[in-house]
Amino acid sequence: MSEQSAPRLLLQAEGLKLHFGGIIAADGINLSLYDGEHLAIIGPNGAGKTTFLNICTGYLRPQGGYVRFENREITAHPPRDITRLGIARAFQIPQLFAEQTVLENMLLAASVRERHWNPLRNLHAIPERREMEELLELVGCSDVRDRVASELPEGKRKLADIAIALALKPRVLLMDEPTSGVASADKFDVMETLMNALRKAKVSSVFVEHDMEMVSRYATRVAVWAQGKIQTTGKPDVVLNDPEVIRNVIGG
Amino acid sequence: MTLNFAVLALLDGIAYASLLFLVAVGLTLIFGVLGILNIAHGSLYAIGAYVAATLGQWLVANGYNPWLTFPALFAGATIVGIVLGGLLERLLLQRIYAKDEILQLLVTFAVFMILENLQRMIWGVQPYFMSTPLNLLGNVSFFGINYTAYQVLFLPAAAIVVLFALRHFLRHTSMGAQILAVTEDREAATSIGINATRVYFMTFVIGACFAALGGALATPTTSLVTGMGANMIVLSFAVAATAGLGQIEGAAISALMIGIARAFAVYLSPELEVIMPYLIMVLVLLIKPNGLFGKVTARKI
Amino acid sequence: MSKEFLTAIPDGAAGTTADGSLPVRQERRGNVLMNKEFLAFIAVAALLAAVPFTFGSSITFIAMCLAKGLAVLGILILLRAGQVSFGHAMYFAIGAYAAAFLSSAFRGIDMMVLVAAAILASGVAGAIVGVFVTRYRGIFFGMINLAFSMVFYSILEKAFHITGGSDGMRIRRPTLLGMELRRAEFDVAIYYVILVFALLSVWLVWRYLRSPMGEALRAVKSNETRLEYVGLSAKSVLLGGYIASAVLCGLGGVFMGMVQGLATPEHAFWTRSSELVFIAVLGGPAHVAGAFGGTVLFEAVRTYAAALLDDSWQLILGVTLILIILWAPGGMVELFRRFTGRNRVKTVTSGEAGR
Amino acid sequence: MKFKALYLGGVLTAALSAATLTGAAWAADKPAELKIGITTYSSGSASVFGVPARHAAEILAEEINAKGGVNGVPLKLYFIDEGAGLETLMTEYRRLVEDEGVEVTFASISSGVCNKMAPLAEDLEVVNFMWDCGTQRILEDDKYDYVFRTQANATPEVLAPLAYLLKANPDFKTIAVVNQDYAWGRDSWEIFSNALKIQRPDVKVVAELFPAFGAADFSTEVSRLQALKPDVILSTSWGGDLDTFVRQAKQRGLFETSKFVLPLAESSLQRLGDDLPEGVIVGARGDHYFLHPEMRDKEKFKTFNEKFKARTGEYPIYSAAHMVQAFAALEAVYDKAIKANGGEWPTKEQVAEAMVGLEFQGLGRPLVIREDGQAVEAQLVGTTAKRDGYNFKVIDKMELYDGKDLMAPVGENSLKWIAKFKPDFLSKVPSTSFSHK
Repeated sequence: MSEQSAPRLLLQAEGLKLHFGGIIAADGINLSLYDGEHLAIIGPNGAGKTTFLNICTGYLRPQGGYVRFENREITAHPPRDITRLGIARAFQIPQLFAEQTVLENMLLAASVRERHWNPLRNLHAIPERREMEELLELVGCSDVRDRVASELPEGKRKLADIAIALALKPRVLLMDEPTSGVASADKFDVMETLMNALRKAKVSSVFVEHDMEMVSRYATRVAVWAQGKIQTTGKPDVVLNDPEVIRNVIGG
Repeated sequence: MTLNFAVLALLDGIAYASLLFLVAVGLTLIFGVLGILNIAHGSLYAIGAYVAATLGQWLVANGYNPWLTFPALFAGATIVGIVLGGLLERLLLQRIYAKDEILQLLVTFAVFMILENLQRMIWGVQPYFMSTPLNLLGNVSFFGINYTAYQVLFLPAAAIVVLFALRHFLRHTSMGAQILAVTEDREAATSIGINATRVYFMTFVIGACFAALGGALATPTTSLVTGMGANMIVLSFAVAATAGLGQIEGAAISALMIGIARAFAVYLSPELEVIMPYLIMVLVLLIKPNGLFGKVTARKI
Repeated sequence: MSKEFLTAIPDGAAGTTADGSLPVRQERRGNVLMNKEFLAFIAVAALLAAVPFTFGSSITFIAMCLAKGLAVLGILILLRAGQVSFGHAMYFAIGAYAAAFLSSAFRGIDMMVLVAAAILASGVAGAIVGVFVTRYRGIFFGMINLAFSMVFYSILEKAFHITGGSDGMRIRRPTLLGMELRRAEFDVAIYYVILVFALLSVWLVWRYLRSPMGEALRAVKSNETRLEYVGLSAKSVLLGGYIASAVLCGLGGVFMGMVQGLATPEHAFWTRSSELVFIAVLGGPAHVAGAFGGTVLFEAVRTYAAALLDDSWQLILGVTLILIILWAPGGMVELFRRFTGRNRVKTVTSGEAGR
Repeated sequence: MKFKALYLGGVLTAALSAATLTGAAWAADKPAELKIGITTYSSGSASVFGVPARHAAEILAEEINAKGGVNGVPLKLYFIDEGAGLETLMTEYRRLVEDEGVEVTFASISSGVCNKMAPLAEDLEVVNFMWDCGTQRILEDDKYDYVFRTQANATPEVLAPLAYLLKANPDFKTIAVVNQDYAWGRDSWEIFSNALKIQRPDVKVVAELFPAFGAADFSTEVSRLQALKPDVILSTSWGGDLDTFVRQAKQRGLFETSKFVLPLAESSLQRLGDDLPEGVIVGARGDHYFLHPEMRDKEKFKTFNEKFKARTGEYPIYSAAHMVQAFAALEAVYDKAIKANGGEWPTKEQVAEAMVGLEFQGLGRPLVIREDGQAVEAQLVGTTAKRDGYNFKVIDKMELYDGKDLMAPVGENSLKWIAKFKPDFLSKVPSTSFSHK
């Protein structure tokens, strides 16, 4: 059990390097995520934010450095293995099972989590169904529960994508611009609900975000990305008031 | 002896590879541009052969100069390519470009079945011969072994001419440049105003002409029977897939590989002859899923 | 990917809305229809079971349709994952040859042993080949399967002293549960055996396709990235489906082989593989009934087209398939639904949407 | 539901015996017509061989029906295409027997097909004449009640050309074979090579090539044969395959370096025309030749040849002659069985019974069916020659062998029988010589 004073180290990246041709996507990234943190990643487009998430989840293999999760080396492990260890991901462009209903998307995730592989049991008959319905309720997707995923409006797709990640009961949730695509009037409501859900489920998170208001409200720490490097990290109120950060990232 | 024998196998292989290339290059060109793997290509090959044979036989039977059978081979192929290929593209393929690739494949399979059937209705089920061009050119000798000049000189020459003409066409003409542009990036090409409809049509007709030409040029070396299209299409799949779908020069190299491997098998272990093309295809695809010269594309998330 | 093609609905029950608004899938409402489908299933089973007493002369034809339908059912599983194999006739041939080898080595071997051997052989072959081919998708999946099957075909054709070469091998009439049967008895017996296996397979596939593993197959088609990111390997999902489809083809092959008394390399030729896919799309990949409906139509045209126009079955079937693909990509299943007014699954995205 | 389905199946399976009992009865009443099912190649490269046989069958059926049929019962012919593939063929065959009520079948040309059809005919209990296929295995390996062969088998059909070769052309040291890759190609080579090994242990086999049945290109095979320069090249191929092979070999001068032995080439003479050179040893799988030295003046022979020529524009080839033999056997056996049955129409068992010991004659010397169902047939082998009046090669220097000298006795396996040959056995086999007239 982790002590209140010294939170447990969950995710640790050290010396991550990755170049695509001439583009530097990661150039010595060091970053740690502790239990209970909600870390926001900010920075201009092309700074390598998404690349960082891709490396952490094994989608890309770094040319140097390593990633650890709960003191376990996971560098370039297949995404499915990393997911099973407890790192879930939500995407900038929602990744849904387009042919199936939102509920079925959830049930499939739950089946994987619980390893329900009996080929004779109906997907809808798994015991986690109730739980998944509640989760959809929580993220505000109950109304589209039985709609085919490909038919959803963008905002709902985004939420469904996050719900799928949550369905996996992760320790850490990586989110790439979680509220982009959600109507701006709803953004804060959605994020509020989402963060409450994360807190309730004791899930730590990393989220890439462009909205500084959002960052200052929900992040416990901020990391500023620039050209494949972390420019600075710290508490939101400190970092967001750093003149250099304002000039490079926020002011723009 | 071993060297001689290797040279002999090589000659046989090259003769065979020339025909394979002619058919496969059309297939791979069409795939490169239209993204359709055209199973009916095999039927175009067979019909090209039948039309060329019919024309040739008619010329000979009516007492025309037998050398006219040479232009008849090319004329037959061109007619089949333009008429049948053009009709197919205009009437059918145009309707399916937006469809899933599986459905496209099946449509071409359906066309294949239809054409196989029509072929039997038109030319019957008994074998056809027309070896006049082969007889006219006579034999040439290597190491005391007679080869028909048609097979070891004319066919490879035809294949080489086709290869270079095609390269020239693609690199140095406006239509060719448009075709290449569409092959590289369909969306970008159409966005800069290239008329994709026209490009598709031209490409398909050219590809169909090559298939028919392969059949026409094969005519003098073989007897035409039903089912020849089915055998040829799967062989040219093997050539095209081994090279990497859409690779034109690659198709020439893999046709040579397969042709020569097959010829060596006849000398060393005849039982392996039939298996060679597919064995090569399996091995290459297992190691390089996109073929020897194919490009790998990664998905961005 | 055309939306109407391969669309949803393992439960023909899937969402239907009275007002034609956005499709909503409700498995609760589905239960009612499920029962209807279940009743239809029982009715068809009963009708088929009565055939030897009513249309006795057609049992061999129906038995062959059912055998081939089993193989098409296998193709259907792969279609669910958006994949088409142009080499599955290989497993069909493996089933038939397994029976041929055993029946020539052990005279009077039992039918159930042959069936078990075919399941085993095609399953093992499917697992071995599947490990390699499930890395591939789309055209490449089709091609690599084609390549494997053509290697196998060439071996069958060339290894005369082992496989009988192009002449194929005879499959001697097996006993059934120890009973020696005469020809006429055997015809009826194998009809019922095939029928039982076909019904059982339909039921199993039906269940499998709605189970998490089967639903994951559809996810392979719609979003492999997400599948990875829920912790599941698309490759292993597909491998599961691949082995199941290989076994179904093997079953189809052993039954066809026993009915015909023959295993021939032709069984493995690429046109046969294409025919299986052809039938699956003709019948409609959205429903297990499509597999058998398609087979019956295909075989009926092949057998009886000559009555209409001599040697014209390929022509007729080719045209039919093109018409179906152009105007009813859901195959006979979709046509059936249209005419019975049932289950308009897609109301919004009609026609083709992008891939 | 699984159990329901099983239960359902179980119940219905139990009712199986009731359903089967209905199918077993037949009557020996005189039928309205005698239905004959004939398999032959009407498509593919082998059709050049199969179609003349079909014409022969039609001529014969017309002839028989013109005189009132077989004991007053007219014939009705059903043709099945062997080129359509075994599956289609077997399905159609079963349909003809089970649904159309075909009483006698002639199946088939291909040995590969015969291997499957013989057991099927036996199983369906339908009288079947293997009217053309050669493989000796069927009747040697199994005992059949309903399956007979109305011509010789592979053993005399390849031993006769070998005997001829040994006598006419004994100075050879190397041999290569190019046979079609199926039962006949393989079995005929096995017999030939086994016999050769004993008769001429010094001869070396330098290549064994088995291109696919129906292959349309032999270029690579021809190259290899040229490189090897064998003294003798044997090919038991036939039909379009043989035509193509000969044409391609001729074009590249292979006939100039090797002696060809083509035991089935009588059937290709007319089609090949000038493409087949002189001096090639050819056979006819029996004593079949439109200028058969012993038969050419017989009335029946002449009439058939004329009718055939009038209908097809060609002289009959041996596939047509084999068809004539099958029809001769058909007429003879019904005559015999009806006599044995006191003038009543015979049951199929009675027909089958009457086959043993049956004597009949087609276009060649008379034949007799042995007790294993196998006919004994004379063999004609000769050498091609160019003669005035024919725009194709005719057969000269003919030797006519009596069938029984070259055939394994009843109950004996051919290969075992051959293994017992004395080294000079074949060169001492008696034969009658004829020249082209």
